[in-house]
Amino acid sequence: MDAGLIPAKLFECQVAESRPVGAYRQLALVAPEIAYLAHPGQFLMARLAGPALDPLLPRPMCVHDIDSDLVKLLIDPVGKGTAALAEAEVGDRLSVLGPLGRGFDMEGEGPAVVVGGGIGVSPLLLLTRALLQRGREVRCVLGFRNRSQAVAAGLFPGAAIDLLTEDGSAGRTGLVSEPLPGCLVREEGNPAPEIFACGPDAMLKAVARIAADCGVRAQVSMDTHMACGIGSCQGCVIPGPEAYRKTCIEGPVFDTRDLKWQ
Amino acid sequence: MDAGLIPAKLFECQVAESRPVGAYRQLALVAPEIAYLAHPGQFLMARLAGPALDPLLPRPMCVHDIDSDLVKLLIDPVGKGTAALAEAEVGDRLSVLGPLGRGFDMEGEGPAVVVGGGIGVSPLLLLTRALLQRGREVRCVLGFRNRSQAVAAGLFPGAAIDLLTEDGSAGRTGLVSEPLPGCLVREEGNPAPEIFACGPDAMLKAVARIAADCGVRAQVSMDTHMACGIGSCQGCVIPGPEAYRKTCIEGPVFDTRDLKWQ
Amino acid sequence: MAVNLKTALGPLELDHPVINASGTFDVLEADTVLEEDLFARFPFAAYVPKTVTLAPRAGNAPPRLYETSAGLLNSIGLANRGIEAFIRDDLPRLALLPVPVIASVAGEATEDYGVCAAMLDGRDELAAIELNVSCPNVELHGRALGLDPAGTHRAVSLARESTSKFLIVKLTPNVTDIVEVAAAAVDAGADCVSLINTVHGMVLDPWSLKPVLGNVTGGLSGPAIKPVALRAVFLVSQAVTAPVIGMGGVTTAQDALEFLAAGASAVAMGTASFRDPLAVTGVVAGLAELMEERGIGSVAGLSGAAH
Amino acid sequence: MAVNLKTALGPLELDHPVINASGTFDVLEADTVLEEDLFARFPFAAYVPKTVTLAPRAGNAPPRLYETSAGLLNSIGLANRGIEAFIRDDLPRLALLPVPVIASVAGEATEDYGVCAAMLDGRDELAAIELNVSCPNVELHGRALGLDPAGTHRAVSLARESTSKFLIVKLTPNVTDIVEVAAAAVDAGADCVSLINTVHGMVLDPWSLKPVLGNVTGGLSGPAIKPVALRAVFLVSQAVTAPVIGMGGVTTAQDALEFLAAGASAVAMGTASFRDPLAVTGVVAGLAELMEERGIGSVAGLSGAAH
Ligand SMILES: Cc1cc2nc3c(=O)[nH]c(=O)nc-3n(C[C@H](O)[C@H](O)[C@H](O)COP(=O)(O)OP(=O)(O)OC[C@H]3O[C@@H](n4cnc5c(N)ncnc54)[C@H](O)[C@@H]3O)c2cc1C
Ligand SMILES: Cc1cc2nc3c(=O)[nH]c(=O)nc-3n(C[C@H](O)[C@H](O)[C@H](O)COP(=O)(O)OP(=O)(O)OC[C@H]3O[C@@H](n4cnc5c(N)ncnc54)[C@H](O)[C@@H]3O)c2cc1C
Ligand SMILES: Cc1cc2nc3c(=O)[nH]c(=O)nc-3n(C[C@H](O)[C@H](O)[C@H](O)COP(=O)(O)O)c2cc1C
Ligand SMILES: Cc1cc2nc3c(=O)[nH]c(=O)nc-3n(C[C@H](O)[C@H](O)[C@H](O)COP(=O)(O)O)c2cc1C
Ligand code: FES
Ligand code: FES
Repeated sequence: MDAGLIPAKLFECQVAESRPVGAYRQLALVAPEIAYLAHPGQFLMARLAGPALDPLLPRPMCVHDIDSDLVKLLIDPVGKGTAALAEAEVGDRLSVLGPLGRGFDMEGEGPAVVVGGGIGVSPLLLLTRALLQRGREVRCVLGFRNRSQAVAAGLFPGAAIDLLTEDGSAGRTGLVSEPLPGCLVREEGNPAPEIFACGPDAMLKAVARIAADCGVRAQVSMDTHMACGIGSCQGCVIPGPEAYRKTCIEGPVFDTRDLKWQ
Repeated sequence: MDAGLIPAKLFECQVAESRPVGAYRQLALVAPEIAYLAHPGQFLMARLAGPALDPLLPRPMCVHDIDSDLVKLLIDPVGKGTAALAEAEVGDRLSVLGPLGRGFDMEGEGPAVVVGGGIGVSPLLLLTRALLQRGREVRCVLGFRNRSQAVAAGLFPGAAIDLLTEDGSAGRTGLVSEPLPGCLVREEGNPAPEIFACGPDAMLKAVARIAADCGVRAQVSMDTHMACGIGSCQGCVIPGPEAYRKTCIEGPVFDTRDLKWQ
Repeated sequence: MAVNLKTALGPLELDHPVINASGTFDVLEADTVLEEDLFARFPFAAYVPKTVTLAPRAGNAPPRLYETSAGLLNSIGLANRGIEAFIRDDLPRLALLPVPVIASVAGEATEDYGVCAAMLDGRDELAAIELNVSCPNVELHGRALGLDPAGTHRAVSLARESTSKFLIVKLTPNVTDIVEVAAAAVDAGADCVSLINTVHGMVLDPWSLKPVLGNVTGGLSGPAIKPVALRAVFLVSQAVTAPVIGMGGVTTAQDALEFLAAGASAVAMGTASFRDPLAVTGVVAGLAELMEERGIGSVAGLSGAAH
Repeated sequence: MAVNLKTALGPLELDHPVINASGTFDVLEADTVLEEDLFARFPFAAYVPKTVTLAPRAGNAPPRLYETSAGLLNSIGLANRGIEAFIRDDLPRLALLPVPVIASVAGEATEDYGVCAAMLDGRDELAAIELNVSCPNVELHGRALGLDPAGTHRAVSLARESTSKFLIVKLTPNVTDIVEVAAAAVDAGADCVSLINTVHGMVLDPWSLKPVLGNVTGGLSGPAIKPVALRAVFLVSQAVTAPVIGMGGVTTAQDALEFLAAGASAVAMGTASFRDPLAVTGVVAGLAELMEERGIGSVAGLSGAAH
């Protein structure tokens, strides 16, 4: 992996845009250094700037997209931390530490199968752009709970998209694990396909199993609660084959073989 | 006293105006019921509407002025609760319980000497208007720490004003207790003057002493930390001659003879 | 799905599981001050007045309150007019409430618990008695009986001998092992335990740097202590057979849901009533919605779901 | 007026009174991740690494963290690679820090405190040893030694016999009487006490209503517990002659000022470093300003001002 070697910095940056993307909210931050440095799959620790103590801690947020000086976040307001971020208005200032963590390794050659579930699509937009730029074949399999979340699929440019919803209100009905094996068939003489995934734990577990069954490599971005984002607190661990692994500095993107899946 | 018999209600009301008055901030709230019911010296328990838990509790705020449907607050941002209120923007919603407490008894006949110290001038504006409306002679003695606070004296209409600052940056240099005795001289055949005061504890203590020395009645509005504002918590007590008295329901305006002054 | 909010604490049947915490809602004052007719429509499922003691107490010197991060520190010091005035002046009026009334008593001396319980035993206005064992005890130089299992056992035993009323013991969290104290209370005859009382704390004046409270230290309440309370309810409700009333930071319907899931049969709101004296109404309505969303039909089906 | 921020903990001279709380700042990781050169300019006045134990500990099952109202609940479970790896791999690197290093050790068995202290005694890299007495003790079925004065006394005595290093004992607030435990620590030979460790608490998942933490219960830190910590520092610093390191919710310069006024000679920041890993820099600068505003020229002149 080629990410995670860039030193992280604490920035205060201004919200330049805020717009709804279906059930989610997209914020654009004026953050040139991060825009310049961040690698697909890396994240930021973000909170509203200022002395307010509730929410107390920043929340991990993937770098969702980059547009010249702007760094975009895509936010699913599931609790008080994400709700506070989603309510930030244009002109408000965010305190942001980043870029953090190890992103996706894009050095492979095979066709990329990008698998996203719900808000897990957030880091996959920048990834998809970067993969396409490298001339890799990209196919996206994006699953959502419902139509309102599925609006986010519209953000993905230029790649083939399989869209699924659990309630059937947009695209096909079902889970991403259903069409996935069909996307992994290796074409004669070509390098094996490779999975890049982000989504709920249950989805990533299914992805890991399918990747193992089909003998392809899968990189997954893991979601855990984090306090520090820089390796200090040991709060973000997930089980590896031998020891716990810190999601913030050893991840958030892991090769599925480097984790333990019960 | 004729106030405190009106039932209090919980309102959500919108901020219609916010403007600086020197070091203070004046908010105008759209609150027709309170505008209609509130008596000079009564107060509200006010906080920003919504689920945020820090600040946790509302803060007691005098009814500073009334202008048709608008209820005005004058805020000195000394801590996190008052700072949060002072930062409310036009269109924001406040949660407000009121009107609360016993206000000033304005039934007397003599000339009114209205004594304010710092943010203590807040309730005295509505009071002064009401006293003038009743045809009473009003003289205001207003003391502030400095020029920036003293801007609030400019709010007082139509009454004679003695302005003092501690640092001499506006009006005369000194404390309100210095000119006060001179204002209490009873004119032959006229009813005795009467004091109405609000300000820091030390000032009110001096007022109580001067009133006793000069044999005039003084009503003072007391400042204590409050949790409930409705008599439930017993947190707001101050010493009376025999027992503690609840500032929120027995006050905040007390006759100085009904309190104990060490 | 219709959600049934009814719950019971032994023989006490409650229309819903949210009551008030002692010392945080004075219905006699609130009924005068607020527009609502609290005697016609009382929002809590039971009413617990402020703790009373045998002799009147003036309470602690002011200041008595200070807000902290998501919390409130108080040192009221059990200010009350004494149990006789309570029985004479307050009880007849409280009898008019449409919900069960639970008297809260504390003793400055250990035997006061027995004496007070005896004084209240015959009063039909009361559905239950709550013993507040966090009162500064004169024999213990101001230390509260509730700070150890033996002291709690003594106080509860004396009360138990003096009354056949439903007996609730309110536990303090300022102990090494609250489960041990709860067990002592139940062993001594408590029918129910309520927890938690406030957590010991202190604040300094930001400018003078002297203690703000007249009493120097005080008790912390509100959302800040919710995790402490939830743990105590979770552990105690699994250790004793008596029903549990959970409290400490209950502010939203979600909080009430969690305390019930942690093992409480009812919850009490304290500090949240200072934010909004009628917050309870929203909590009760919201609780029904949250239970419905989760397919939980009754409080009994919810209580202890976290275990 | 020039404010002098220097302070001392016995023989340890600190450039200013703000250090880090154990387990909340990993300088070896942070130096890799952050742009700052932490070995050239270290913002804390001393460095306390994460607690180590004799044998490596994997720590508790995740999830290990949850944010509460103005607080953080954690159950890391003293995850560490063991004292040997600490001595071999970490100490040589920590020796390069421009500030005193204070090792933090805990024992799963009582005698571990003696063994660990002996292992660290000869290490010149270390200016002091902090004993964390909140480790689950195997002999006590997981109960921490620090929960009673006798257990604390035993652990501290063993360490004291094994080292002549400056010995700090870190106290848990989850006891009925923290003053008693502090006195036992000092009686057993502690040179200094640090307090408070986290407060016992629990959270439920808002949707499933099951305990969030893999370990079910955890420890609460952050601004929510500041009043609890301030009271403990205020009481302990008046009861023992040893210097006190105060912590629990220190987030702003005003907080640091208040802990010093309450009687601490130095303060530690924990959770606040998660908000901003370099928050300490602003706290130190702000502290000097606040002292200047109040005409306080030195930390010695401030410490205990609230008494
Ligand atoms: C590296 C990394 C990158 C991330 N990137 C993003 C991103 O780009 N965008 C983004 O939105 N999030 C992202 N997350 C997730 C985000 O950080 C968490 O959602 C957030 O920390 C939760 O904090 P909170 O305060 O909003 O919720 P909390 O109040 O802490 O907790 C809410 C919790 O309640 C539960 N919950 C809430 N609502 C529901 C529900 N409807 N059903 C079931 N359970 C529920 C969940 O367990 C949730 O964690 C990322 C996480 C990591 C680790
Ligand atoms: C009936 C009544 C009416 C009131 N009306 C008004 C009103 O109209 N307008 C108004 O602004 N206030 C009014 N107050 C006062 C106001 O309620 C308090 O200032 C407020 O509750 C403080 O809350 P806070 O969160 O801002 O401060 P907190 O954070 O609770 O405490 C700050 C405390 O720090 C101290 N402090 C802060 N700054 C300084 C300083 N520079 N010097 C010395 N000490 C300091 C003070 O003791 C202050 O109480 C009224 C109070 C009462 C009882
Ligand atoms: C101002 C105040 C007064 C209180 N008075 C009493 C009391 O008289 N008796 C009692 O048992 N508990 C008393 N308590 C404790 C509460 O009943 C409750 O146990 C505690 O506040 C925790 O709940 P909360 O966080 O919802 O407030 C008081 C609490 C507060 C804040
Ligand atoms: C994530 C986390 C890990 C901690 N690990 C340790 C530890 O290893 N050893 C220790 O003595 N204290 C540990 N603590 C406690 C802190 O050092 C400190 O005593 C406590 O958090 C209170 O301070 P704060 O409110 O500033 O965080 C830890 C606290 C947190 C939040
Ligand atoms: S979030 Fe703190 S170590 Fe990973
Ligand atoms: S503020 Fe609660 S009784 Fe007065």
